[in-house]
Amino acid sequence: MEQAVTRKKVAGTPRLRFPIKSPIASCQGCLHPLAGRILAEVIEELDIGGDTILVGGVGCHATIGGHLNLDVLLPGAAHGRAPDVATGVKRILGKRAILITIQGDGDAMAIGTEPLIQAAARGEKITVIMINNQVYGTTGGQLAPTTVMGHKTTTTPQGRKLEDGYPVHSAELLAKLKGVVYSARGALTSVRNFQRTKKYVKRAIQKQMDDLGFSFVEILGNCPVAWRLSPVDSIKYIEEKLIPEFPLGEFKDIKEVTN
Amino acid sequence: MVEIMEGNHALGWGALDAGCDAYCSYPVTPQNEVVEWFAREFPPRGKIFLQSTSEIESSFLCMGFVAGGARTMTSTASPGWGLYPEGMSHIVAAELPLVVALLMRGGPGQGTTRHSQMDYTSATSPGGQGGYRNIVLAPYSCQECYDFVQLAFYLSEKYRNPVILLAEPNVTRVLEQMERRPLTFEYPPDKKWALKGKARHSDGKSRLLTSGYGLTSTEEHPSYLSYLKHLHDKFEQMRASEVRYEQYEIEDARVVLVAYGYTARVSREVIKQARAEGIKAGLIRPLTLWPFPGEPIRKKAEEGAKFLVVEDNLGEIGGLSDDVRLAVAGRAEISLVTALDRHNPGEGGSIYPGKVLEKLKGISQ
Amino acid sequence: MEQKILARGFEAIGWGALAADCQLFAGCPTSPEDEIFTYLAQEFPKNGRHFVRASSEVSAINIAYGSTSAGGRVMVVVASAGWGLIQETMSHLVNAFLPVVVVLIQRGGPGAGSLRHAQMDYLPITRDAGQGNYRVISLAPSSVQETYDLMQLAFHLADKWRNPVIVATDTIIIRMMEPLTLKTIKLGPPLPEKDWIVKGKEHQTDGIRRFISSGQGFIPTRDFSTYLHFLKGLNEKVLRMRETEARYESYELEDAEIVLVAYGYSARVCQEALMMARAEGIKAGLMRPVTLWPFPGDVLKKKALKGAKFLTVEDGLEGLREDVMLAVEGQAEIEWVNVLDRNESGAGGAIYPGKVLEKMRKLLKGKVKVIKKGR
Amino acid sequence: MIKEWVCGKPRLWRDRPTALPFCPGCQHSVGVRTVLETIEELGLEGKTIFLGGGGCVYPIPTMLDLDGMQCPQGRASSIGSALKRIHGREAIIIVYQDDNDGLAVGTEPLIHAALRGDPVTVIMANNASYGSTGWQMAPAGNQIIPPEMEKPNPSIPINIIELLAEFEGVSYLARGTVSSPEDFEDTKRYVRTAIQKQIAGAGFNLVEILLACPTRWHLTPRESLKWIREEMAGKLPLGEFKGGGGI
Repeated sequence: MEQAVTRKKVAGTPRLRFPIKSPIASCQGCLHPLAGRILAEVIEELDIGGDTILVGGVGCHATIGGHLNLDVLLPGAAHGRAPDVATGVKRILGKRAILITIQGDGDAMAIGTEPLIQAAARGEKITVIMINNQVYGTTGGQLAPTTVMGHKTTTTPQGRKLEDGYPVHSAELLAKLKGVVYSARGALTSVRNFQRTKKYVKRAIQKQMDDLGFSFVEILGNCPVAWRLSPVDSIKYIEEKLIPEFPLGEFKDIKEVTN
Repeated sequence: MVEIMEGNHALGWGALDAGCDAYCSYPVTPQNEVVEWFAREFPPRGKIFLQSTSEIESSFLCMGFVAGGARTMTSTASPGWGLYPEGMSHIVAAELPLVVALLMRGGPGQGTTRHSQMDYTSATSPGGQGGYRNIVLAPYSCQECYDFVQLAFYLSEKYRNPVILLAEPNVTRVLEQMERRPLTFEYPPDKKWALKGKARHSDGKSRLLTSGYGLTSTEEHPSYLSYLKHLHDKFEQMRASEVRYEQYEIEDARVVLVAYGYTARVSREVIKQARAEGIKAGLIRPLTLWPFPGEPIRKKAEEGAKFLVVEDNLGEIGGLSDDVRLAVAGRAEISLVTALDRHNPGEGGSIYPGKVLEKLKGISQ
Repeated sequence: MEQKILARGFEAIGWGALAADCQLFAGCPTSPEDEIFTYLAQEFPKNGRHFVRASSEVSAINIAYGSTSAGGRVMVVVASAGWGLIQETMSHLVNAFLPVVVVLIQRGGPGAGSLRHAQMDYLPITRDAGQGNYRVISLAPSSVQETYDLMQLAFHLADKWRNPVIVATDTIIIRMMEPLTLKTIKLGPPLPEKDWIVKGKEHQTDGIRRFISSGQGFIPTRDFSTYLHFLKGLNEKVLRMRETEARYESYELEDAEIVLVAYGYSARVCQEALMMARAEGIKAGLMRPVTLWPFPGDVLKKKALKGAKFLTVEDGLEGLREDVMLAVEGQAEIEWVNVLDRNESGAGGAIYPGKVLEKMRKLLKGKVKVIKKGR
Repeated sequence: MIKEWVCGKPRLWRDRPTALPFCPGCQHSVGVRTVLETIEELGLEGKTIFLGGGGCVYPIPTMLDLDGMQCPQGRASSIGSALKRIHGREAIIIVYQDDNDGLAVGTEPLIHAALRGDPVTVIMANNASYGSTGWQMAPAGNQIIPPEMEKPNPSIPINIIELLAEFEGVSYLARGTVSSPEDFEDTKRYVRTAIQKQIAGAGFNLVEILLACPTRWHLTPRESLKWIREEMAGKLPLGEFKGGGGI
């Protein structure tokens, strides 16, 4: 079933961790480093650390790139422009380079709508990983395009209402573009979900290694500080409120492209 | 009634008292508190608050608000300011009034998250296409944030041209005393040019707004050159009548400090200490960075005073020092205190009175 | 073997980029640059280079940011009506010490302006238009051959200083057809190998990963550990650029009593006006800045001390005049010819030699309102 | 709700000294006609604000006797959203953009106006002219592929109706052509339904009109119409996709 050859399962601290003196710069209970762990494990299992180039966005997710022992563009130019920058790098270095962008929900679906959708429409052979934690974390918890209705943020004090618009379902939206060959959504709320999300990320990167087209993985994360919830409650919040609104699973998985 | 308030919130109360109808911007450190104030205070009062999806969209959504005749404000910080020039150029071209609050952060690029004064040039000689001008006001206290916002709304509607409020986060984050007393200006009567729908205009004739006068001719501007002449005269009139500045202990000053924002507060402290030690120093503080108050500087230069420009940026490259050099026109010696003289190398470093006093003593020998 | 062809300005941009081994072009067709777009779309793929049709100027400059981080020589072409969109990333390129060549085709402004020629973007080109303090070398060709040469110089200077470089032309220069000799010009010693680019950790010679960041100073990198360390590095680089990279052309400046200052197409107009003035016995000369920044002000200071008067000729509202005033430092009178002196009021009007000559006569007789004070 | 049927030259075209600024065979004027006739029939000309995009549609607002604005390239949807928030129900906002305007430069404004559900009517005049929205194939015959497209990685046409279909904020989506009298009537019906949904404040509505662009397609006007029906409508199916069947 698994076409990618899995060389070896990794456990413990991923080897790719870069010896940085400062501790991981995320808040207590944040799931972003967990997404970083998924990426590190997948890269080690596929053994592509030497060819991978990571393009980070601007926001809490930027800390992930700093700790992986890879060639990194961090922040990848301006806020939200990571897919454009990844396009530029991929066109120069060609097929052998593996381009992965790490972005947040505001970074990818608000200011980065145009680069993301146009790169997907052009069928650029890059992998975009978007961590959806409902809010703009670094700037204090403002409304993001993916905030569910009724969620209180600092720019929707009474909860998101009709005039603030509706949340965007990124994985389903990108699945509709013809340049996209893989689009999935995972969560980090349990070991089972962790394994499923890791499988999605591995398949997305495998699509890029097979030079098929654009691949996208959305990961539901949390933000205990901005949600004003304890870490445990924030995970419960994801399971009760977010997963019903953003169903997990694969929305597009094209095996071969005939153009 | 005296209150204790943050400068960021004073910007909001000032906009409210000036009759602002709509606010739209994108969160970027260090102006998030301004966005959050409007998100709390505007919707309950039936006014429009909209968080846009990027700074480009902020500028064009504001262009829409203003085209409909609403009194509109937006705010941003340095990284977002890089995306504003296109929108600003179109808003100037269509002759629409808008107030932009710009909180400066260490640059260039992603820069730091703390204060700086590195956007002087991109505000006073704007980066958008066409070589236009905007009036730039520089508050340096909570009270001035409150007053200058109202002045900005008036000036923007008087000249139908955007006005920029340039401030630093370490000025607007400070809790200070201020008094909420609304200022009254006589705004131009009505916005005949606004788009409402043909039937809702008094004369029933349809209106056309455009930002491409080289491609279109209207009754107001039949040809491209008549339009450019009109823009040129407007900028000249702003230069002639909107210069505002403040002087402190300037009459007998042998060394004149020129500064705005937080470095102006530092300079006032330095002048007190210098005068205590017998050095006659004074301060010229431009309240409008454009049009630049060149007149008082030229007068002091002709009296043989020396100049010390205190600005938290790379002074030798440009900024306030260039404008002072233009005003002095070679008649006096100018020395600089710049960001390289900060008290600590981290992002939180600032220019302290000690360093400025040291430079001042060096000059006045 | 030097090939001599008849070429238009925009073809010279393409040939210049190929001569400088440019590997990627990213752009979005906004007139008047759509001819360049169509021309490059045919030429670049033929030579195995990348041609990316971006959806907007913002995407184009950010694709260029990525390509130059991977070591490719990169070019972006924008017209005035998209110039405002690229300023944030220009500032990011400066922070990350990344070389990109930006070709700006000036057209009437502000906003959508007009589709025809103009020189209204002098201040946005020569000052830091984006956020933060920085400067960018900007070159201004005034002929098809010079466009070809300056494109190669632009790529060389960009790689030499690891900073963006702007080539500022206008619609007249790119649409003129003139003879062009195709030869790659010698540009000084070979540049050091780019060891800072990202290639994938395995492909780095020393096996250490590369970390390119446009938040240097805030995020510690290999080159700069703190914010002040970064500011000192940037400040020193800009000052060194200012001392060493100023270039200009002078025409009959030695005995000139009136010095014309102009670039681009209005410099061609001034050359014509120069001949007419000399015929009438007016001692006039022309200083044409090839680099708009750093501005070659020293030569003007020398002329000012000898009592010369100055006439700036620019098809814009204001801009070049400010740099001449900064250079001259109040030692001389400055008069100007600007867009309001065009020959006809439509968008197609231009500055004609007759108007320049008329202003020269008035300047000589001193009947002109002249600025000596601040701006 | 129809006040009076109209025919002949729409009253809202201003009479201009010069000819229309469109190429021979261009259908932008026909696309605008569907809008103008609907506005006249519904008697809305006093409340309508017409926002023209950039590119070929830039001069249209100057030719109409309506309150209008020549918006910068791609940003008409943002300006329309803002105007609708100020004037609310008292104004009808109509955004007329071409495909490069709406789907390339204006990707972000269009998608987020739809996400916010701003009740404006966007007319997407898609004439596949800029090749930006993915038309790597020029029409049949020995036409070269439009040079702008780099062969190894051609864009694939963006089907905006498919993208916006599932947004809750979107109340009406339809696509039509004006390449024959019947198609013209269908498209006019779609435009009328879209405007009626805007009056009811139901949400964001978009009508995509496939138009001919003979100049850039290197075809005669008649061949262009045939190409639209065969080639273009094949990849972009016509009809009402969301909120159809009147109010």
